[in-house]
Amino acid sequence: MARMNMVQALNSAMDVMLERDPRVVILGEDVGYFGGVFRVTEGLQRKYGEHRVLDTPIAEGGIVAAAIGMGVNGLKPVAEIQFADYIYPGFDQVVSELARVRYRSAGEFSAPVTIRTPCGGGIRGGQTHSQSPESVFTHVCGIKVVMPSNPYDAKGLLISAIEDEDPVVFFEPKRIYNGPFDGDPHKPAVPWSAHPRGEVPEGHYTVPIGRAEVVREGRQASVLTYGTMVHVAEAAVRLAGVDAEIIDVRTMSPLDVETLCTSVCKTGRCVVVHEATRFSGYGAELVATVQEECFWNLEAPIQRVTGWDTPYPHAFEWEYFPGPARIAAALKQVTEAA
Amino acid sequence: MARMNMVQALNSAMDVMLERDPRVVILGEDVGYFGGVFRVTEGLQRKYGEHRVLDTPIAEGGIVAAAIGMGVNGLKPVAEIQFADYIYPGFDQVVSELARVRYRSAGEFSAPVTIRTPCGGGIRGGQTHSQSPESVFTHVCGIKVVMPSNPYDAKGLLISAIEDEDPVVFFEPKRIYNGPFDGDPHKPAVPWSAHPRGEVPEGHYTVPIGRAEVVREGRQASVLTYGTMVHVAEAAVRLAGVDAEIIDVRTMSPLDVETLCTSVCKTGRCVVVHEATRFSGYGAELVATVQEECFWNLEAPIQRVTGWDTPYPHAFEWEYFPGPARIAAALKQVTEAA
Amino acid sequence: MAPRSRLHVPHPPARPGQEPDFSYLEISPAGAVNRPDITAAVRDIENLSLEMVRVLDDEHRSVGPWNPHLEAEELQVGLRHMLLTRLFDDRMQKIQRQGRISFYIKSTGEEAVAVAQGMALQPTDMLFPSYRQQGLHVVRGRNLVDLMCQCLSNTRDMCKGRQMPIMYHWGSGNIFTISGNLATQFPQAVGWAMAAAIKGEDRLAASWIGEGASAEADFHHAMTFAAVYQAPVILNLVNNQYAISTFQGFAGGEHRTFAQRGPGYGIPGIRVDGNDFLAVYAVTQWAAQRARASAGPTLIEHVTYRAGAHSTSDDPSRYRPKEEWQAWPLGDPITRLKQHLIVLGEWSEERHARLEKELEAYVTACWKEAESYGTLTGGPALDPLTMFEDVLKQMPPSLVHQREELRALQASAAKQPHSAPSVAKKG
Amino acid sequence: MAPRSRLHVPHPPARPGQEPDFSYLEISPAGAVNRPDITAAVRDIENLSLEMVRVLDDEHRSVGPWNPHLEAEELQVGLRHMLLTRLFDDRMQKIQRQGRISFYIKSTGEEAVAVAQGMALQPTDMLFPSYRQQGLHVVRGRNLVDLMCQCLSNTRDMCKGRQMPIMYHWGSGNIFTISGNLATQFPQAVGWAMAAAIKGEDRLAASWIGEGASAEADFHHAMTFAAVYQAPVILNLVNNQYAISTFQGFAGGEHRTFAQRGPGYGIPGIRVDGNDFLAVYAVTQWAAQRARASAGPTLIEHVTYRAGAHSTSDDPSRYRPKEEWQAWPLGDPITRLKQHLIVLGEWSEERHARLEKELEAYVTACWKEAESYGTLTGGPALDPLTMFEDVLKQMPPSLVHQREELRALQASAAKQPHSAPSVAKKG
Ligand SMILES: Cc1ncc(C[n+]2csc(CCOP(=O)(O)OP(=O)(O)O)c2C)c(N)n1
Ligand SMILES: Cc1ncc(C[n+]2csc(CCOP(=O)(O)OP(=O)(O)O)c2C)c(N)n1
Ligand SMILES: [Mg+2]
Ligand SMILES: [Mg+2]
Repeated sequence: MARMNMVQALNSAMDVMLERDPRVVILGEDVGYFGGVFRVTEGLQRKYGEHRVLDTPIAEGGIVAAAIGMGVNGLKPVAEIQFADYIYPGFDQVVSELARVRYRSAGEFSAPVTIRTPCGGGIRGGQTHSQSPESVFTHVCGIKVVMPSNPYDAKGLLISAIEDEDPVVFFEPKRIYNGPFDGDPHKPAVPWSAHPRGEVPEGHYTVPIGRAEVVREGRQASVLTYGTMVHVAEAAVRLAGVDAEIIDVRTMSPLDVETLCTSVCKTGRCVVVHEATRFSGYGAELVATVQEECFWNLEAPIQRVTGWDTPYPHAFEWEYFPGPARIAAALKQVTEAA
Repeated sequence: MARMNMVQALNSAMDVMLERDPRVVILGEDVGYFGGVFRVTEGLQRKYGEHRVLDTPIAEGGIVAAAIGMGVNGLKPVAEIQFADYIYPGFDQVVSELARVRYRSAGEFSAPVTIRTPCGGGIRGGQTHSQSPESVFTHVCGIKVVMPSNPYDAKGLLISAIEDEDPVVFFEPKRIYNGPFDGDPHKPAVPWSAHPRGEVPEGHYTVPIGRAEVVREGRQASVLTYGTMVHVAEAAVRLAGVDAEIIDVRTMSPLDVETLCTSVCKTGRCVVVHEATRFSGYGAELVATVQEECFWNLEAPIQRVTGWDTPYPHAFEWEYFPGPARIAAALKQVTEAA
Repeated sequence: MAPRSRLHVPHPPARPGQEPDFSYLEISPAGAVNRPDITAAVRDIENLSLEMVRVLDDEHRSVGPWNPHLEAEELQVGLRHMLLTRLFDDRMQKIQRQGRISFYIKSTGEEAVAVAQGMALQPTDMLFPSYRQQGLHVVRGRNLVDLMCQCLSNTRDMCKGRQMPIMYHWGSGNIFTISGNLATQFPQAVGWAMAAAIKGEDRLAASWIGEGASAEADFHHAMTFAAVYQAPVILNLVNNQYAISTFQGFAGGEHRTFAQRGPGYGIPGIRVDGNDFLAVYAVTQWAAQRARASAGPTLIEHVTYRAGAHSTSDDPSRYRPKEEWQAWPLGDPITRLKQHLIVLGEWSEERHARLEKELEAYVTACWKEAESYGTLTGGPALDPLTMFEDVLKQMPPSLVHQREELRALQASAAKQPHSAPSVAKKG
Repeated sequence: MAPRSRLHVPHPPARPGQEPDFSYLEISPAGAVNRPDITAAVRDIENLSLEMVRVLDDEHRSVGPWNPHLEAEELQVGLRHMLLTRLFDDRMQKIQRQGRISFYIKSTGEEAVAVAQGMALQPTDMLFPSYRQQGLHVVRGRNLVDLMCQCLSNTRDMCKGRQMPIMYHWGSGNIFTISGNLATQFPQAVGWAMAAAIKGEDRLAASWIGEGASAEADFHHAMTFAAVYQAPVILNLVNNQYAISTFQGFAGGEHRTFAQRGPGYGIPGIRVDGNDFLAVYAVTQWAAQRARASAGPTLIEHVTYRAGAHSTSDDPSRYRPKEEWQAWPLGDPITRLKQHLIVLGEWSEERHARLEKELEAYVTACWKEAESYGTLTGGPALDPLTMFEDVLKQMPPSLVHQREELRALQASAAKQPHSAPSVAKKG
């Protein structure tokens, strides 16, 4: 066991996989010699050579397409998109190709590509360095969508993603690369070393894709969330003084309906939290699924606490961010509802 | 008044606007001399010249980008994307640019572009000529998303879209270009001339963006739907023998919450229907909104009837299509729930 | 707003009712273009992208440095493949007109591209075609029945009913699955080739794109990645003069050849007479040698003509003179190879007629067999429940659930409609 | 898997600790390149895209056919704009280091591109810059306070707090809003120019893209559309040798100049010494004449060097020798213009020092004023409720609702945090 922050844990996952599996290659903008703008691939090119860890041209569509071709040719490419906001130029290759190769060839071809990309705000990145576009990817059948909330899961899930025979879009909430974040930017930064999930095995292990985790047990309400917001939800639960169960969804698609709905059916009250804009956000799917499965147990309307339906503004990121106060208010609302 | 099918109505909308407003230009693949692969722009280049109706290179990203530049320079471009399935190569220009120009420049620049694109299945188009990707566009703030279900609305809404000072993504359900479709492919085709909404004024009129319409009043349940599925829902209501209210959402974003929720609060039961895949489809947003607004009136879980979470298969499109039988079953389920 | 406009709008040489006019086409005499060493620097061989490599001259003899000196038997095989491709196309189009398949795309007039190239490559080379290189399957010995079953979406359909007709693939034949989205295969082929280079394999990748589709982003990505990593890939741009209704000027071909895009990226570009079987073969061989020698990628522009409609959804008489195909200065690739063989004394009109008959009969037999595995409207049918497979390798619970929902629905429904009579336009 | 690989991976000429090496750079002598007529055909002027247009020689004299023969006063204005741009950049970088703005991007070493081009164009021409052409604002007389307020996201921020620093725009100054997504402005500029041509206006559009960003799809779309419609647009590719950490070889510059992309599309390409104010001015003038004469678009590759870090989030000492900037063979654009003016007898070290002081003081005064309108951490602040405006022209009900929710929240919260101490990496 070692203490790792999320950057190190992700780096370790790729290190382990490059070592174990000669088919694994890393590619992306600045990921090679430089080690990535967030340093997630640091040292990997030096260790494995520039034919296993490739710097690429600045062309997200080209990166995804090249990764698909490599995957079809037996490699296991791990492509980095420098910011999730910049995945859109590669959208067609993800949606029409990566997600479809297996289906349209009835299983004869497939491309086991992992796309890693940092998402989320809270780093003064403004509207084009802060987005959380997971929702649109979850609408695309044929890919899996994952977002970890801590170093242990990050490494275990990334190894699972690389080993997966299907494509995985792997979102990394960059606000918590260095430490958990409870939603208050004025508090001193907390490192992962102070968090139990900052304990990370150095070698190979996996955290399964497709399984949510109950990170806090509770009886009065269920909070369904993922990524950075898991930690914010924890703060909100303390703030609200509500005995809420917090579920880290971890895999947005395919969704672990059972874990989520078992909780909500138990508590009868539910708050869904994410950083992305609200309208047609992933929270809508969570609400729709939960109300269908748990309708007869629900004692209050499910509340969504999300980013507002505006771009992520540079100056007002903390007014934009769905912080503890908003979540706590929603928790009170659902628990106090008759 | 004239009788028009949807192709003619859309053509008439552009004709009216090209005539009235010299800023209006049409651009897209094959839209000029040829008049479009679905003939929606037929005759317009001949009438208005090849500088108002432009054939373009095959590059959806370039089409959207050029339209943005034209919009910024005072024109009102109406861009056709030949199939909604092919809008993804232009996704970055829609999401990061078209939807953001006004916001990021604090209103100093804007691009009033209309993007028309045929969507939906039922024409043996297979997985890449059948998609309904409206959901992902509704998650993008800064654009409006519209889908008409009949010639009258098609013309009125398209004129509104062109006149709108904001960008509009305008989906045209191609299965009903020539006539309403009740979900049974074995019945003889019905032309629009037999339908009241096939009566279309020849001149200028508008149907407002942002307003849903109650197309059938009813007391036992509410069906929320749009596009082709409005007609299928009508057949399903007859099939189920349920006195359901059918609401044609028409504008997916911004959503007319009031019309929808007034209905559901009245009936207490709700079925949401669309052709797109279910997971994180637009139906999720409808369910999430409705359960929030109408929770205390709901007497059964809201049901979603949608395309399955697979690509649209060529051979099985009618097993894929959410036809009257499936909708009727859902209607029964919600009305029979205790 | 001023009515005056200075926007340039490309005009095709002729519209319906006008005389065909191919004077815009620059054609080099057969044998005129030099054949440089495969290691030549891009800047020294730019002429290849402006002139036109041609081997067959007006007397149907093979001349010049690009003559691949193929054996007569090989030429006969090529002729056979091209003819079979054409007859197959003709039959399938007829079948579509009868409403027995939903859609079809012919390659008529362009058969030399796929056939000569397929023959010039190794069977282990990986092919990423567009929808108009069915000749590749023919060259690699695909049973036509397989292709027909795909078009029929029947019980033997390699795509299990999921794709529109002509969207073939062939794993063991090293032919990639075709997408409906134009151009996407081009950079994928480059990625495949990069992987081959990473693994140190001797296989190369080849891909095909239409001149119309070359305006898509994917073309640029393919060229950039191929240039940066010097990937062992042959990038073929098939300039058949038309996209759907728009002529090649709308793809940017008015002021410069498409082959010239190559040197723009530092990649050799070769412009070839796409209807000259020998020339296509020769340039492909040259490009393949380059790729195998780690000398980098090659862009080949095949100058050809789309003799038929874009697809069965299209009617070209709306936008171009009917007589264009007859006026096309580079002729018909099948006729030209046939005449060459006759000049060589290795073929005759009689043998040709006999071959045609034989192949016709073969196509008929194949169709009979294919139909026996089911059609859109009758015979054995695929199980619709298979539509939930292969979305992911392992079916997720939600899909299991949806499959059961459909199963129950089908069980309860006395009769569920299985097919639609209407077939509308597809691009 | 074989460990051997034949994948080519571009290598920069030098890494940290190694000697800078710019031997890869092909440089023409000043005055050596011909200046063709603006109506010349692409194929006749291809040399422009391979050689390098230079006017200032080693003795700081202006020579050759591209000499724009500018008045001394104009050169002095150019010098002043470049110097002001540099001092502004230096100050803002310092301010960022102090944590008073969240991010900054300098244009150090590349000032001639924006300044000479801005001066060579008409004020009514529409500019679509990337994030490294702040010099355009300077040329067009933008009050620096406006730019600073944008960087501060304060009460006078033209972006109303919505954008990261340096994402300026200027409606009345005809400078378009900058996007965080690379390259998107390039085809938008072409669309703008098409509209100008449709309207029959005499305005042209100019856009700028980095050599790194030229790998994006947007570059291809811009080139294709510009070529097809012969749009009145100047497409500038600023090759400052680096993207973030990757040198220009990773964008496809190893085997061919970027200017050569132009002829590949049938668009004239010109390679210019980007640090030669006079050369940049001259080629821009030429391209602008072309555009205004409906002679079509021009691609200009500016060969320059990014003297500073990519941005304040970057540390270039990790990937390139610290001494590269000193070794850069094309020198410093400011020094070169200064020396030229001195050689002309129109400038002196003393006047230069005086100007520098004056501008420093001006920047200081601007900053003082800007700060008075609020900073990230103090002073007057924008109302956060404005964040709901301008998403659409008219606020939809859902946003009205959300705004009220936030208003209520703010009313109830005694104190709501307003800013974060942490500033992480941005691309
Ligand atoms: C991304 C995308 N855009 C548009 C289409 C519709 N479409 C199908 S084929 C075609 C024309 C392609 O022309 P070209 O590339 O020249 O190929 P050819 O048909 O001549 O072989 C178009 C516009 C598509 N399939 N995919
Ligand atoms: C679509 C997109 N991908 C990636 C990035 C991250 N990024 C910002 S600047 C940059 C390098 C750009 O280099 P270049 O185009 O050469 O411009 P320069 O900074 O040298 O002026 C990268 C990769 C981005 N902003 N947008
Ligand atoms: Mg073509
Ligand atoms: Mg650069």
